[in-house]
Amino acid sequence: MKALLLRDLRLAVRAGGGFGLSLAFFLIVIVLIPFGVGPESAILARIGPGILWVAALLATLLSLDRQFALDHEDGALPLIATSPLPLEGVALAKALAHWLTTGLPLTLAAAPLGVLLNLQGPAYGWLVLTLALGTPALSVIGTFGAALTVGLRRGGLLLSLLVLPLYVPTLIFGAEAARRGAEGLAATTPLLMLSGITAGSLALLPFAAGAVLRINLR
Amino acid sequence: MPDLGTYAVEVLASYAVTLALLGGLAGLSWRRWRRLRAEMERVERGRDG
Amino acid sequence: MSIWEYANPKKFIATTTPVIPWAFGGAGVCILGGLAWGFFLTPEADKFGSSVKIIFVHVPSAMMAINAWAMMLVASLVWLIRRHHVSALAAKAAAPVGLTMTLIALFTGAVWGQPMWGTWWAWDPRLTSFLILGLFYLGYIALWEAIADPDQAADLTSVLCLVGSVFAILSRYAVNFWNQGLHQGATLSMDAEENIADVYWLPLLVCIAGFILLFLALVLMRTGTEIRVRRLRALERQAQRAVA
Amino acid sequence: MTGRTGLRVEGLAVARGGVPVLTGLSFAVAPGEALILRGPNGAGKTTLLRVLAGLAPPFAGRVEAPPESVAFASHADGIKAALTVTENLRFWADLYGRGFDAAILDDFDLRSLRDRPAGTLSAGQSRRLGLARLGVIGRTILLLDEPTVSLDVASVARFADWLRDRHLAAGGIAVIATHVPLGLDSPVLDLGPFRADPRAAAHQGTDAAFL
Repeated sequence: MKALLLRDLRLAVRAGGGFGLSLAFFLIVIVLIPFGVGPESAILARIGPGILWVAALLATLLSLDRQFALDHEDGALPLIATSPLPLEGVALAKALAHWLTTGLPLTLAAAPLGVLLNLQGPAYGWLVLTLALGTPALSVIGTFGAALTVGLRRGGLLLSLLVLPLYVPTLIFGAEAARRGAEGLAATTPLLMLSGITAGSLALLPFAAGAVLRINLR
Repeated sequence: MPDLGTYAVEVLASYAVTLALLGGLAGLSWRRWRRLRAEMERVERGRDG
Repeated sequence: MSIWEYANPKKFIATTTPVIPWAFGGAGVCILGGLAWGFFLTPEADKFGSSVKIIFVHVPSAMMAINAWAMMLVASLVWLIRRHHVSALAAKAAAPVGLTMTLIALFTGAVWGQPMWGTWWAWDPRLTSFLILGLFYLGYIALWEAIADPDQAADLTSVLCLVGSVFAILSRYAVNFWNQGLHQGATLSMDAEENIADVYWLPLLVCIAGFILLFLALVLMRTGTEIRVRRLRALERQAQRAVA
Repeated sequence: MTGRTGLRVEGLAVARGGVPVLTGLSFAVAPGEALILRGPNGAGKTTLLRVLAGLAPPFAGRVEAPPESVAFASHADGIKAALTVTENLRFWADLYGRGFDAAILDDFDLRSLRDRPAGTLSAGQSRRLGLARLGVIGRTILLLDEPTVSLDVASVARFADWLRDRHLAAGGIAVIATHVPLGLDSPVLDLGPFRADPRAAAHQGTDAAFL
């Protein structure tokens, strides 16, 4: 597991493709919002947490389908499959590598970008907290989607269509907790639901992804 | 015809859309059913003939 | 003669073909009869005015949209466990029907809610969950189309259906939670069954029966078509190999 | 005849796209032996290798091999362009839980290329790196699909030497689907006679349910 994780991290850092791409996309979306919505800081502050959450989600989606597709194209997948590491472990390692290279940087970048949307005091803390809790779920759900569409032509487009509905619960609870936190309301319920979904996804989805990889390798 | 009052358009629209969609789906499915059955008979005759 | 007997595609077509016309006939009678009954003979409701008559299309279609996905879930499980082609093809056949029912439920729900909310779309929790269900249907159908090998497609779509069902239920509650936070408009929302006077109840039941029969007829027919597509493909491949 | 450590196949049938392509296969490969698979393209060589590797379920019959002993490699190299030669090999060694033994670099004449990014290698060099992977993972049973495609004669000879002197000599097993003569005096299995008869095959696979 560690070997695959380290390799993917080294690849992401060295190739820099997925790594920088999703951060740049995140920045672009946040910069564009005020152009579209207007510069009133009151509005921006209110919709800020939600916008940041949606942008982070889309940025996560962007870098998903390269995960298995690269190993599939260059023929590494069969040899990975016959290794002692079970396919479920491969899926978890890929999800963790994706989170470290995309989810985490997005979470950290959300705070400084929040300034662009004029967020107020507590909003930053709650935003980073909810993203930190939510992005692992986005990564592992996305990995399931990537495993589902490995080897399919036009897999990227299909991947978005398959994964977006699966992202809805995480997005709703994440953005709601961030918004309530920002307005000083009690945010424990959405936070608990968000963490619950992430915990459940991390526990179960690697098995679904492993099963789907096994089917695609047949 | 009952007096539908202010919501006549809404009620009629939703009935119309429902019947149109259901009719359309049934029609398409039936057309495809018939095309496949015809093709199947052609192949069956060809194979056994 | 256990139920698994119907797993044999040829037998499935043989036994279901005669049933289809009756199912369509029954569906037609029930739907048209129920709608006519509800349309002409029921009074206007105090708050809703005549727009209450929309429940005769909205409630049955909403129910069928959810039941269609449940049927697909069971069919996917049967495919994964018993490897019966008919159940996988039945799930594939039911998806477009479910999508159509969802679209109907969305349109009629929006139209019915319009007088109350003053806007054509008001992000009511129940309506929004049907919108999400529609996305699930789209993804499911798209995945079937994207995969060439039928068995692999059946396997992958079955797993997607299982995972999708969990997230669909999660979305249902997330949406409920999310809308409560914004405004209190939800009390007049779509869960109208509880506060329906009994005069509407009977025609509604007839409409629901009609929709169920229609769903059954459509799925049986479309499954038959899918079986024939597979049969033609198998015959073709056999002919190719005999020549090769 | 073959101890517990060999590869045994009994009455194996292999299917592609749900339809059997090879049936009635029974053979055994003892440690230290190799087996060359011959047969026209599309006969099912690759499918057979994938079933032996456990990647795909057999359509009928049984494959017996010690657990965690099998590795399948297609003609694709499976190397990452952004990583150097050594990093690539070290990754595969770690993944299979084995120490990285630098001697493999000499076996495949990669010593001079060890720090170069794999992306800058020529086709022949990256092919040699792909084969070197099989050395570092330390699996006793190697299932190779056209391993020596796009390799010059010298490299083919070097691969055959490594296979004979390092892998087979140490009790390893190799089943190789190839048209290129490797110069190994190993038995050859022609898959022609085992091809499923098309008419009968149609009535066994998943298509059978529809015919």
